[in-house]
Amino acid sequence: MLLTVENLKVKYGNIQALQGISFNVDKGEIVTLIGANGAGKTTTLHSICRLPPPEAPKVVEGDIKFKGESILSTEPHTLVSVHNIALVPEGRHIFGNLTVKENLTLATYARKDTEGIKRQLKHVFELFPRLKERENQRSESLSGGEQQMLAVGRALMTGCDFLLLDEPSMGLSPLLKYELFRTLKRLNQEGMTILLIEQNASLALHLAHRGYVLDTGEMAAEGTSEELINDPEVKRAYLGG
Amino acid sequence: MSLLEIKSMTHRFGGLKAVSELNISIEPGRVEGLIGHNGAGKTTVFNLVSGFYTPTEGNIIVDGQDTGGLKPHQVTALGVARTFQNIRLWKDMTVLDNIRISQHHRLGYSFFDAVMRTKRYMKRESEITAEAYKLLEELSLVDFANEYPKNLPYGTQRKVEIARALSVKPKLLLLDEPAAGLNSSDVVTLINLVKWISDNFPVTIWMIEHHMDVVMELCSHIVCIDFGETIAEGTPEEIRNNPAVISAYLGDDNI
Amino acid sequence: MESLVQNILNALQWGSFYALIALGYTLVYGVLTLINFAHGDVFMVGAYIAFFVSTFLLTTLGLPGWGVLILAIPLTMFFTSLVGVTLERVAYRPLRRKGAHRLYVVITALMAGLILEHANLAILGASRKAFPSLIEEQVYNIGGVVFTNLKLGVIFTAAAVFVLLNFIVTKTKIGMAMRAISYDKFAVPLMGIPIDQIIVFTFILGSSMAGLAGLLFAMSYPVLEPYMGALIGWKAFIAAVVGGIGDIRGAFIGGFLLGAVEIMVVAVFPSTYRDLIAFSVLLIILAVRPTGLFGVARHTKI
Amino acid sequence: MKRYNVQIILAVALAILAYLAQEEIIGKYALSVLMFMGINVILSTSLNLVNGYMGEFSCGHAGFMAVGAYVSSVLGVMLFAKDKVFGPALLDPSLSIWVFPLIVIIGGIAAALAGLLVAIPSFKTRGDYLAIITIAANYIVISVVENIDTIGGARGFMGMKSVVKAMGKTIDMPWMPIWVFIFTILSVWIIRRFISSTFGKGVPAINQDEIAAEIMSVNTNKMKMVAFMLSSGLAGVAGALFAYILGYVNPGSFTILKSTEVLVMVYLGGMGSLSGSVLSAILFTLLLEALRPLQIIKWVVVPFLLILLMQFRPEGIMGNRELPDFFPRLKRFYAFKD
Amino acid sequence: KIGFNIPMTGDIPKVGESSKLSAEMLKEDINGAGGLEVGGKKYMLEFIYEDNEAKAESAVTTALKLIEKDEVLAMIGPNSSKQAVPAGQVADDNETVMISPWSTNPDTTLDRPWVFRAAFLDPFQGPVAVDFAAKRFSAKTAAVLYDLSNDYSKGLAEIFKADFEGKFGEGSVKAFESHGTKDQDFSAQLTTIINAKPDFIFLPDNYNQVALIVKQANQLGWSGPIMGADAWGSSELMELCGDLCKGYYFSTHYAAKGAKGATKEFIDRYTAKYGEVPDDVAALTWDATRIVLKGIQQAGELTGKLSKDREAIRDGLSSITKFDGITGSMSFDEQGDPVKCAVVVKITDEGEFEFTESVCP
Ligand SMILES: Nc1ncnc2c1ncn2[C@@H]1O[C@H](COP(=O)(O)OP(=O)(O)OP(=O)(O)O)[C@@H](O)[C@H]1O
Ligand SMILES: Nc1ncnc2c1ncn2[C@@H]1O[C@H](COP(=O)(O)OP(=O)(O)OP(=O)(O)O)[C@@H](O)[C@H]1O
Ligand SMILES: [Mg+2]
Ligand SMILES: [Mg+2]
Repeated sequence: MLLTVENLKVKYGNIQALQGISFNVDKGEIVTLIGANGAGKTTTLHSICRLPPPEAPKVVEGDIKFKGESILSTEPHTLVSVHNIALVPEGRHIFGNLTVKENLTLATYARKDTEGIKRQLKHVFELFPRLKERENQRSESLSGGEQQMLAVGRALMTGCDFLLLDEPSMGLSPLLKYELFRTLKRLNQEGMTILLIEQNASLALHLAHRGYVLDTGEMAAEGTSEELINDPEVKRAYLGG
Repeated sequence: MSLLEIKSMTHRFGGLKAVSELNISIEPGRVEGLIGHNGAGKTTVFNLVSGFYTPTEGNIIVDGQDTGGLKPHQVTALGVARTFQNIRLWKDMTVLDNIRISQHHRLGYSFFDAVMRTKRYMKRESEITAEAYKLLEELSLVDFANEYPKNLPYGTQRKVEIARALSVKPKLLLLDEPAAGLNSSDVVTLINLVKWISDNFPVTIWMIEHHMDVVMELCSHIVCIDFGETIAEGTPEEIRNNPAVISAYLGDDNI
Repeated sequence: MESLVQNILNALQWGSFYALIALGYTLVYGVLTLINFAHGDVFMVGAYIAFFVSTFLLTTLGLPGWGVLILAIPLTMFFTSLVGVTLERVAYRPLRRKGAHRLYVVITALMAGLILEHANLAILGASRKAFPSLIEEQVYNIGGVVFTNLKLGVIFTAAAVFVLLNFIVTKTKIGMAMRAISYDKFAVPLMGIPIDQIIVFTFILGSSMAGLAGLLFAMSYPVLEPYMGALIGWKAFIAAVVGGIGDIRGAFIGGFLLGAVEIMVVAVFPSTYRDLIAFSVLLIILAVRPTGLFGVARHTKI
Repeated sequence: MKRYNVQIILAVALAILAYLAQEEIIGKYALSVLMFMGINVILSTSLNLVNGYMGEFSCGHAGFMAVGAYVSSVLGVMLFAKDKVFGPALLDPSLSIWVFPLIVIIGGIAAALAGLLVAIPSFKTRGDYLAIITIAANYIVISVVENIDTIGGARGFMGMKSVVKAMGKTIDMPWMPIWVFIFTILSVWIIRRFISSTFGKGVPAINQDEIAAEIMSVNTNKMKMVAFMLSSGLAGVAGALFAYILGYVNPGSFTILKSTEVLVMVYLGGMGSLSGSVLSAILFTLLLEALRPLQIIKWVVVPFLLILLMQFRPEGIMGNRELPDFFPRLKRFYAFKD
Repeated sequence: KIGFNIPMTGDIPKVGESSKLSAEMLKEDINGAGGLEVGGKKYMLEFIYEDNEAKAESAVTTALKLIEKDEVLAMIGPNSSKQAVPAGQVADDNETVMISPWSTNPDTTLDRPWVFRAAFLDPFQGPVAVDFAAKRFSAKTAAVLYDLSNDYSKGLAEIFKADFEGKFGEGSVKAFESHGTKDQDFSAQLTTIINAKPDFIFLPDNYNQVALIVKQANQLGWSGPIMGADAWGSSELMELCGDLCKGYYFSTHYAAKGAKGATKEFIDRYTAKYGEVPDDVAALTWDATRIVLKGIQQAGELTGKLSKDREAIRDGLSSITKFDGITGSMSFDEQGDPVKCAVVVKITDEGEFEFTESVCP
C-alpha cells in the first residue's frame, strides 16, 4: 500500500469534520473520493498534506501512513520534497503575481536535477500546449481553465509520483474537462498514482479503478468503479439518476 | 423591444482582445445561455454588462437606456443584478444583512435619517427587513437568516448569492456558472430553483454555464462564443449539433 | 549650475539611505504584506551595533580605521539581522500561526519598535553617542561641486545592494518563493518550499541591509540617539509605497525620489515649505499612479 | 420605557459627574485623566469606523484632530477673547455657553472637509497606498500649521482658557468635563447608529468585498466619503475639545506619534468592535497613567504588555464582537445591534 | 516637597535626565546638611520626578498630579515651551508656583503671576548675537539655519533676522533656511547658504544638530565663522562635534571655563559626580530649584497648609530682588521673567567653553 488512512478523525475547532474514515491507495492506482458538498473530501486531502496553520484541520485520532510510515508529524513541505506527494488544491491557488513559467519553475524548488527539470517542463508543455503559449504572462490574468492547467502542470513539476487532485474539473469547459481526464489517464499509464476528488461522480468513476463514497464525514461505500456505478444507492444519490 | 442589447461591443485588456465586435440581444422573460471555451470572454461580457468594465468600443443598452458612463451601482439600479463565478458574499455579515444591503440603491433615506432615527428611517428599515424576510421565505432560506455565509454549505451559499441578486429586484439576472462545484443532487435543486424563479419573478435570466445538462435543460436560447466572437446561437438542440460548437467547446466525451 | 549639481549629489546621498531602508520595508512587505514598522528602529539598532562594534575594534583591538570598517560591515550586518530574526520569531511568527489579521502584526511591529527605542534609552541613557570616524574623509572640489569619498561610497553601496537584491528576488528560486508567499501562502508548502525558512531569510536580508544602512548612516551623520530611526523609518516607508510597495525597483527609485524631492524643494523653494511641498508631490504621484511607480494593481478576477 | 433606559442612565451619570466635579470630590487630576479618556474614546471609535469597519489603514488621525483643534481654537478666541492678532472679543462672553458646542462642531466640520483630502484618493486606492496618503496628509497639516504665523506657527496658539473661563463665569459649572462627556457619548452614539443602519452596513460590505458591494448596488464612493468624513469630523471634535482642555495647541501635539497611539487603541480593542474601542481607549489611558512611576521603563513595559496581549488575543480584546455578545443580559437594557 | 515635570522619554530625554541629575545633587547637598532651614526649622527636601513624555497633554496631567495628588509646594519644569505653556496655565489656575528652567516662549509666564522662569527670553539673546558678530567678525551679512518645528529656535532666528536687517539693511541676511526637529541631513540648506556667501552663519539649534550641521557644512566647503546660542551649551557638544566646532562662538548663560566661585564649584562637583560637564539645562535647573528654595525661605515659615504656603512662596519669589545663581545674578520682572546677563563663549582648542564677553540688558 502506498497510502493508508486509518480511522481518521479531524476537527476544525469544535466542528468534527471527519468521524473516523479509513481508506487506502495502492501504487499505480487511480482512486476517487466522491461525496456531497461538505462531506469532508477536501478536509481529507488537507489532512494528508498537513497544510500549515491556520488553514490546517486538526487530526484528533487515527493515522496516515505513506509507504508504511506515519506522515502525521512531517513538515508539509517535506511531503513534496521527500515523499514526492503533490496536491492540486481546490480553487487552484496559483501564484497570480508570477508568470506561468515562474509558477512552473517554483515548483521545482526542492529539486536539484537540472536535466530532470528540463525534461519535466517539456513534458508539461506537451500535455498543455496552451501553457507554452502563455509562458510569460502573469498567471492571474489566465482564464479559469488555463489556471487549472497551470495548477496541474505545477504539481507535475514537483516531480511527484503520487498526485492528489481536488475538483480539478471545476469551471472547465466540457472539452477541456474531457481532455484533462484523458491527461490524467495518460499520466496514470506512465506510472503516476492518483487520488482524485470530483463532483462529477460518473466521470470520476469512469476514470478510476476504485472509489470511496464519503457522506458527512463517514465512509458510506467503497468498491471498484464498476461496483459503485452499479450500486443503486450510489446511483441515486451521486450519479444524478 | 429587447431587454438587453449589446451592439458591436469590443473589449481589450492591453493588447488582448477579450471581446470582439459582439452583438447579442436578450429578449425579456426567458432564460438564455452563454457558453464558450475557457477564456472565451464570457465573464468579461458579464462584467461589461454589469458596468464593472467599460467597453473599449460599442454600446450596451439595458431596457432602452445606454449604460455608457454609468457606475456599476447605477447599472444595478437600472435593474441588472448578477452572481459571481467564485462566490462573493459578504462573509462576515448575516444572510439577512447580505440581502438587506443589496437594496442600497432604494433605501430612500439619508445619513441624517440614519443617525437621528427619523420616522422615515424607521419605516424604510422595517420595510426593507420585511422584504428581505419575504424573499428568504420564498427561497426557503429563512432558517439561515442569522447565519454567516462562511458557515453555510457551498450549495446554500450559491443559493444565498442568487437570493441577494434577486433582492435588487432586477429585470435582468446574470448568473455566472451557478452550478460550478455543485454535486449532482445540488445541480438538480439548482435547475428547479432557476425554473421557479423564472416563473415567479418578473425577471429575465442569462447564465454562463459549463454543465451542459443545466444549460440544455433551462435555456430556451443559447449563444456560444469563442475568442470574444459569436460562433453559434440558437436553441439547445441546434447548439448541441452544431459542428463548430462541438469542435470548439463540447469536445469528445470518450475518455 | 554648480549648486544644482551639488544638490543632485546631496540628493543622491540622502536618497541612498531612504532607498536602503525602503528596501528592507519592501522585502518584508513583499513576502508577508507586513508593514514592518519596527524596521526604522532596527536601522537605529544597526547604527548602535555599528557603534559598539567599531569602538570595540578601535579601542580594545586597536585596529586601524579601514580595518575596523572592513570587519564592522559584516559584523554589523550579522548582529542586526539577529535582531530582525528575533523580532520575527518572538513577535510576528506566533501571531501568524494564530491566523491574526495582518494589521495586528503591523501593530505588534509598531510596539516592537517602541520597545527597541525605549529599551535603548533605558539601558544606554539619554546621552547621544558620537560615532568614531573610521576613514579619513577626503573633501574633493571639482568645479565648485564639493563631495567626499564617503558620499560616493554611500551612493555606490546603495546601488550595489539594489542590484544584488533585485537579482535575488527576480531571478532566483528563493526570490520567486518570496513573491509566491506574498500572493498565496496556502499553496507554497505544496511546492515543497519551507515557508518559515523563506521568511527568516527575508528578515535576514532586510535587517542586514538596515544594519548596513545604520553603519553608513552613522559614518555620515555621526550623532546617534534612540529616536533616530523613527522619522527616517516612516519616510522610507512612504518612499517604498510611492515606488510601489513590494517591488524592489520601486523601493530603490522611491527612496531616491523622496531624497531628491526633499533636497530640491529646499533648494528651490523657501525651506519652511519642505514637508508641505514634498508630501504634496507624493500625493500627486499617487493620484496619477494609485499603486505607486512600479506597483501592479492586483487583479481581482470576478 | 425600555427605549429610554440608556438615555436616562447617561443623563444621571452626567449629573453625577458634574456634581462630583463641581464639589471637587473628584480632583482635577482625576478629572483631567477622565477628560483625556473621553477624547481617546472619540478618537479610537472614530478611527475604528475607517480602520475596523471599512478595513482601510488610515494612519493620520492626528492630522484631522489638529484641524479641528486649530479651527475651533481660532474661532473661539476670535469670538470670545482678546488676542494680539484677532483683536477684541466679538461676542459677549455670556454667550459662550451656547456658542461653544457650535465652535466644537465647526471644528469637526472643518476636519471632515479635510477628510475629503483622504476620501477622494480612496476611490482609486486601497490598503497600504491609502495608508501613506493619510500619513502624508498628517504631515501636510502639521506643515501648514507651522507655516502660518498668525496662529503661532511652531510656537503654538493659546487663549482658549479665557473662553472656558467665560463659560464658568456665566454659569458656575465644570464645563469642560460636561462637554467632553456629552461629545463623547454623542460620538459613540452617532457611530453606533450609523453602522447599525442598513445604510451604514454598506461600510463593512466594502470591507468584506468591495467589488461585490459596488456591483450589488452600494455606491462605494459615497459610502467611503461618508465614512471618512464622519471619522475625521469626529477626530476634529476630539481635537477641539483637546485644545480647550489644554488651553494651548501646538503642532507638535498632533504628529504621527499621536496617530499611532490611536491606532494602537483601535486594534487593541478589536477591529469592527465599537465597545472594544471604547474599552481599549479607557484601559489604555488608565494603563498609561497607572504605570507613570515606572518612568523610562514605562515605554518598554507598555508595548511589551500589548504585544503579550496580542499573543493571547490576536483579534484584540473584543474581536469584532460587542459587549452584549459576552454579557447577554446587557441586551435587556439596550439592543446594540438592531 | 517639590515636583519636577520633566521629559524623560519622548523627543528630548536628555533634558529630563540633566534636570534630574542636577536636582538630585542639590537635594543631597541640602539634606546632607540637615535640610532646608525655613523660619528656624529644618525641613528635609523631597523631590518627585514625573515624566511628561515631551507631550503637551501629558505635561498637563503631570502638573495636575503633582499639584493635587502629590501636594507639592512648587513645581519645576516643564522645560520646553510645548509643555510649559499649558502646564503654566494649570499651575496658575491652581495657584501653585511653577518655574520653568528652560522655556523661552513669552507666553509661558505672560499674565501668569504664579509662573516664573530661569532662562532669559529670545528677544534678548538675538541682539546679543547680532552685536557680537558685528564686532567680532566685522560681519555685514549673515545666514541663518534654524529648526522650524522648535519654537525656541524659530523665535530666536526671527528675532536675529529682524535685528540684523535693522542694522545692516534689508537683505543683509542672505539666507534664512529651516529644517525639521528630527532631520539629519542639511546638505541642501547648507548648499544654499554657502552659495549665498554670508560673512557668518547663525545657528540657533540644539547641540546634537549643531554637530551634524557643522560637519556637513565642512564637507560642503564652509570655512567661515559660525555662531550659536545657549542650546549649544552641552558637554556633549564637543563629544559629538569633535574638532570641527572649535573656534566657534555661542551666547549662553554661563561659561564653564574660567568660571569662578559657586559656578566653578558646581561644575567641578557635577563633573566629578556624573562624569560629564553640566549642560545649560542642568545649570538652569539648579538655579531654578535654588530660586524656589530661596522663595520658600523668604516665605518665612511653613504652616503646613498647602494653599497658604504656596501663596507665601509666590510672594517670596516675587520679592527676590537679586539672586546670585551659577548662571549669573538675576532678578525677576513683573512677568516672572529673569533679568540677567548673557555671556558669549568661545570654544577653545581644548574644547572648553571660554568666557569671551558678557552682555547685559
Ligand atoms: N476552515 C474550516 N473551518 C471550519 N469548518 C470547516 C473548514 N473547512 C471546512 N469546514 C467544514 O468541514 C466540513 C467538510 O468540508 P470539506 O471542505 O472537506 O468538504 P468537501 O467534501 O470538500 O465539500 P465541497 O464539495 O464543497 O468541496 C464542512 O461541513 C465544512 O463546513
Ligand atoms: N483583467 C484582465 N486583464 C487581462 N486579461 C484578462 C483580464 N480578465 C480576463 N482576461 C483575459 O480575457 C480572456 C477572457 O476571460 P474571461 O474571464 O472572460 O473568460 P471566461 O469565458 O469567463 O472563461 P472561464 O469559463 O474560464 O471563466 C481570457 O483570455 C483572460 O485571460
Ligand atoms: Mg472540497
Ligand atoms: Mg468566467
